[in-house]
Amino acid sequence: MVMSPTKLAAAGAATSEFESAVSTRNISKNYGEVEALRDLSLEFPRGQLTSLLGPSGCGKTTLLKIIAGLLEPTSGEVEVNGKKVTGPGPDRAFVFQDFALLPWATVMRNVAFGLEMRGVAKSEREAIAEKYIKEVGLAGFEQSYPHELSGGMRQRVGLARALSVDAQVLLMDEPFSAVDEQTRRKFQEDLLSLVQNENKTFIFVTHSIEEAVYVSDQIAILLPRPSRVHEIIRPSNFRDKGVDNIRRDSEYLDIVDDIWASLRTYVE
Amino acid sequence: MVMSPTKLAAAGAATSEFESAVSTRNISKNYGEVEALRDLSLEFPRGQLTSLLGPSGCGKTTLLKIIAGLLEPTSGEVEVNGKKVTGPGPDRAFVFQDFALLPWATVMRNVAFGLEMRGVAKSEREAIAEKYIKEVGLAGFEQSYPHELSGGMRQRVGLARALSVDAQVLLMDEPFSAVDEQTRRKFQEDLLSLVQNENKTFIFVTHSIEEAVYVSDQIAILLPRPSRVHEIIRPSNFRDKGVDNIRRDSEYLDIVDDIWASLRTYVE
Amino acid sequence: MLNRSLSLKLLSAVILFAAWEIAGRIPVSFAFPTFLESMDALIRMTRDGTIFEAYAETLQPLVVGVAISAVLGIGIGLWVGLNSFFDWLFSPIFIVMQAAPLAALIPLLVLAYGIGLTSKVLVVCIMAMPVIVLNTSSAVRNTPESIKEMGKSFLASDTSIMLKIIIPAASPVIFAGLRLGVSAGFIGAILAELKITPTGVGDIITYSRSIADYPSMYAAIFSIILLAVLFLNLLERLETVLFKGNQRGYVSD
Amino acid sequence: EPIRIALAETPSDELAAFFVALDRAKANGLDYEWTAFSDEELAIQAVLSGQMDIGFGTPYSAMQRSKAPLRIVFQLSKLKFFPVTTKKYSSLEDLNGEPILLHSRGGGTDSIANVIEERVGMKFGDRSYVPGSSNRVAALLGGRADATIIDLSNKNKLMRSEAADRFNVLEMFDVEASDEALFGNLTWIQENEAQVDIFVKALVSVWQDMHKDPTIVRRETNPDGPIGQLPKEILDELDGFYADAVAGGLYDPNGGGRKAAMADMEWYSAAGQLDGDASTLNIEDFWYLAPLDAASK
Amino acid sequence: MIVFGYRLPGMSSLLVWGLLWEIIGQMKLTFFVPPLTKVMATLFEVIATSAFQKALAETAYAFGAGVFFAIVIGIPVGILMGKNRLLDELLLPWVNVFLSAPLTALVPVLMVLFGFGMKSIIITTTLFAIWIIILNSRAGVKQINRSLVEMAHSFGASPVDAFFKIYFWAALPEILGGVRIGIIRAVKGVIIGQLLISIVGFGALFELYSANFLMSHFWAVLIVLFALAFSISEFLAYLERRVAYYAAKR
Ligand SMILES: Nc1ncnc2c1ncn2[C@@H]1O[C@H](COP(=O)(O)OP(=O)(O)OP(=O)(O)O)[C@@H](O)[C@H]1O
Ligand SMILES: Nc1ncnc2c1ncn2[C@@H]1O[C@H](COP(=O)(O)OP(=O)(O)OP(=O)(O)O)[C@@H](O)[C@H]1O
Ligand SMILES: [Mg+2]
Ligand SMILES: [Mg+2]
Repeated sequence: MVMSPTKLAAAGAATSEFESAVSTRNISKNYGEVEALRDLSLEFPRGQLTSLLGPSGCGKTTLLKIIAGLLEPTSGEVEVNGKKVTGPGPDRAFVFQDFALLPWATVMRNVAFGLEMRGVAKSEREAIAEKYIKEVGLAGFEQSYPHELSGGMRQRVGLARALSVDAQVLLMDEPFSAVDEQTRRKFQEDLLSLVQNENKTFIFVTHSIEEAVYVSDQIAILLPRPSRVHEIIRPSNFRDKGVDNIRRDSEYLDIVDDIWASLRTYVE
Repeated sequence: MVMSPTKLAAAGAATSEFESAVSTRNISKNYGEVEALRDLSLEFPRGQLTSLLGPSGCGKTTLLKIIAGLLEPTSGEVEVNGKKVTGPGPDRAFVFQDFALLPWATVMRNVAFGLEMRGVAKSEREAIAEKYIKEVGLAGFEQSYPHELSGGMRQRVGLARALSVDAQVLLMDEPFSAVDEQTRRKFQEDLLSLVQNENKTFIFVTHSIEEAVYVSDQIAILLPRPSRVHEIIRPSNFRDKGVDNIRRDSEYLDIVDDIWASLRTYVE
Repeated sequence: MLNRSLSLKLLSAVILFAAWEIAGRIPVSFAFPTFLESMDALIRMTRDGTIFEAYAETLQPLVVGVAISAVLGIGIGLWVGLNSFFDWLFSPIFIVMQAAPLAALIPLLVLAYGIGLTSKVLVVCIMAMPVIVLNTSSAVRNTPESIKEMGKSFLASDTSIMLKIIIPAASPVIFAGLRLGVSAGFIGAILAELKITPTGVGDIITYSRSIADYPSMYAAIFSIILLAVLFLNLLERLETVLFKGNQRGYVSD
Repeated sequence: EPIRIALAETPSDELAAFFVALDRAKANGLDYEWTAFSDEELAIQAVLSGQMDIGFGTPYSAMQRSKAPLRIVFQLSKLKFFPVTTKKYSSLEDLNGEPILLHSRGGGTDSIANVIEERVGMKFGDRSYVPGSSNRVAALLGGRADATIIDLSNKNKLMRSEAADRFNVLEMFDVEASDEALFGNLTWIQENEAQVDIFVKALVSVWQDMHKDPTIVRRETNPDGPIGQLPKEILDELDGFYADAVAGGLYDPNGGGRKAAMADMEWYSAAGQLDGDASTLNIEDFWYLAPLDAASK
Repeated sequence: MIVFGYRLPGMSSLLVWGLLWEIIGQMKLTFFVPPLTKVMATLFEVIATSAFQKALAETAYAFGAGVFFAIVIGIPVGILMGKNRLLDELLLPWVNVFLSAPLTALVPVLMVLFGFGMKSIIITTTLFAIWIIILNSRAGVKQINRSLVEMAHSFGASPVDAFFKIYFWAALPEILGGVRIGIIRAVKGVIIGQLLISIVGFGALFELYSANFLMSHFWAVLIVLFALAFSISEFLAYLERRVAYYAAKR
């Protein structure tokens, strides 16, 4: 396989030119007999979006939950802003694949839920929630219940909830997989502008190669269990060509093809 | 909007150079108050794959079911091979988005189900089913149950079932939307070779613009309710460039962008 | 279409009551009064207040029993659902209790607790409690993992997870258990009045039967069924008011 | 076609003599089957509606109200009931205004209470109803009641137990009226005269033999019958039970007859179950004496 | 429950409760609770008597017949309600009423209408079981995945084919669930019937033993009955699990 110029050597390689917001060091995770992750190290540069890409069951969700502090690694450690992670913390927010909305609560209460848990007073948290509801384009739906919204709208509620707690790191587990393709394209464009405008670190899990290449500053490719980082790709040159042109940039297409070539053998 | 050379004028326009396997004429469909389709006419050339593309809720499924004979149009008519459609018939087979497999039956029985309904004797239908199970790459799974298969494998069972009745027209309603992205890419390539090898007419519903452009000989774009055909696109020039190059062909990319431009405003 | 469903409901009621009336007129049995006779008896008993006195008696064990079963049942259910040791220890008891015909215990209850309110309340409790406990515990156990995780990732304390996630999420199933429990409680209350000591409505039923006043007996039976159905509808309303968004089940389904 | 007998309780010690009589009747060619009902009212209703031929109970109010031609043919037992109280009370007068436990509303103990009120000139307080003398004994023992009316065998059991010194059996007048009687529909009785005769004859013979020797009940009990199959604990007490019963005058060796009928009419009018003055009532409206007369010859 | 790395079997805690029972019994706290060992000894005695076997036979007969009618009537009615809207709207309110109504109050009516023997007990049993069977069969038909029906239709299935090859199988998990709950209710119904109507079967044994204070007999029969009820419900739960693999995936 020809190494493209944007492809770095395997795990742990020099990303030192960037400051890391999150770093995972020698993470292993066993579920009983099943070895999901083995000795995985990876740096997530601050203010950028890193995608985790890999075949189904390779441990992407596991890694994300370890970073979130929802799972304990069997060995190894995670640092966020130089501090070791021991559990969930206010510096990280999670966007769930299945939205994880409270079905009995209105959009307003769902978005404000993170703040409610942090003990923010009602009027204040509703003001903040209001702002983010508007930001994700759901103004007017504050009093609706989740079951009254479409899949895409529900995912936006989850996003607004994660944004409203103002965490520095956003962890997103296949956030767009439950919405239809065209909506998804829209979301990808929105996500790009979000990364640009908010100075946050995004960690993004997806199954879609195009999506990963389209939205990421850095892509970590994981191979099947026990997973380690197979390669890290930093698409760098087409970032500035504007939303409309990325998808026809030849570097973009090269990267997609390369990734496809390396993952293809693991599909079914 | 710049008209690309491959874009034809709106509905009903000259596809006369091809013989039509299926034609729909002035179809309207109302669900009570809801007007789903209005005066829709469309020709489906024999031996080719036509995609229906459009925003959610525009009536793609409705149209497909009318062609299948599962729904009656409020007005207008459908002809398959010159014969008016009055109900389901052996000339058409349906591939369902959610696979529609019998969960209590083995792969063998599921694949043979269409033939069973046509009264084919057991040994004969199992021989035929056997062949198609092999063809879609499921050899060895004849005695498995659907719940033991992955999403991709299930969809292949549905495909084998539709193929085994040897209908001339295959109707596919978002057949790949429930399988993961990487498997989906594989399926698209398989579909292309299927269209090439079998002399069948395919009608394919999808939400994915890339998918539509990638696999289709003809794309019909529908806009929101009440739906009519907005435009018909016949990607013609990149067909022969080989599987690997299609996705970076500039015509391909132009078409994708064009379609996205016209659909974008209707997304959420 | 609300009109259609309402008018069909009325129609089916009319059909049933007409069938009753006709059967009573044939008559199927000398002890089978017509619908109108029964309603007449019901009105008479309502006028002279017998029915209210009777319900004052009947509702005592019922209300006390159902209240105890609800509070204790939900409490134990939460406890069993959240703690694997208590689950192991108590679940089998309630599983056996739910499957078993506890009516057989009535003679024993009478021996142990006499014939007063205590035994009757106990009958209501043993009928109502198992299903409430089992529904609550399974609802708690089946709280979708992802919303619990969501709570954790947004730093919810254990109490908040319990109060703001687990209990609301479990509430539809808990309410379903409550409904079943209340209806079993009604069965128990009537059983107690027929089997232990005839008081309240049970007394009207047995006494009218013993003096061959069948319209009154049917009126009493009719009224208790009506009351049970009204009560359960009320419970349903309460649930709708309390947990509005739950009506459509889980969004993540 | 076998005759269908409606019992008003499950077969137990009190029915042992009855089953002995059934066995004797069977030997004389009576074909029968029995069903146990949970209370007397149900047995009466079953006979009224023709689902059963002959039943247990004292259906006086049903006879008068329903106008169905029910007739009694044999008095099975008398209303031998005993007011038992804790030491708090020592005579019936003391119970004025006090709560009391009885069997069921409109039942035998209820009528006893009514007659006590009338004869003694007092009024009980709250009456609560607990079916089953044994249950009322349990309530007494458990301290949940201070006064009740219970049957002979339970009175004896209680007064022989260690707890006897906590209770008083109050003095009461003698009652000749029926507690349980055998009755049927007159039309049916007349159509099946022969069967009924065999049955009543067997009853009379057992009732008379029993008065000579109470142990014959235990001895003649068929070990494979419903009584013979009772747990040993119950069978062991049969002799004692019947000795007490005979001594206490619970059973009339002559099956009641006219004497019982008169007593019943008087008693049940006083108790409020029969309307009208006892002297205006007609024996033939309540009893059918032919089988008993035939058996006594 | 996991202790020292071993998973304790689900029902094993009953042993603990049994032990507690034995201790309370041995302490002679109350005569209502004789020691478990004594109850078990009585149990073997009782099982051998013909009175017990007769009670068992009578109860089994009433139960079997009641459940039979509940199933044979309930399932078709439920399926029809699921398929026919008018029928559904006419019957559903009553099914719901009777599902939650205190059926014990109806027992006196049954006695009047159907007599005082086995027939009424059987009908009581049926009434306890049938409503939930109807409701579940109906729900089973209602939730059938539209696309399965359309699939069969698109391959030209006849209505009869569709009924036997799609509807019945697709509704089977719900139907079995309904039958299981129905049967549990039927066990209660048959005992309530035996206690309230004519005292036969186990009802008669309970009355007899409690009236004569034979506590260990009482508990022995109770244990047998509980065990029977429990095994029946577990057996049906097992059947339900057999089809569970597709219940979630229709
Ligand atoms: N709770 C668990 N117990 C046991 N094994 C588990 C558990 N959770 C995950 N696994 C296993 O660990 C491996 C990694 O799972 P994980 O969910 O992280 O994969 P993934 O990459 O997110 O897959 P997908 O793309 O399908 O979401 C899988 O093989 C899975 O079977
Ligand atoms: N049975 C029905 N009753 C009433 N309205 C219906 C029914 N089926 C579809 N519709 C309406 O008709 C319109 C077209 O539906 P259809 O399912 O054909 O859309 P679609 O293009 O397939 O959408 P999607 O991309 O979401 O699958 C929608 O607005 C829908 O709400
Ligand atoms: Mg995952
Ligand atoms: Mg569709």
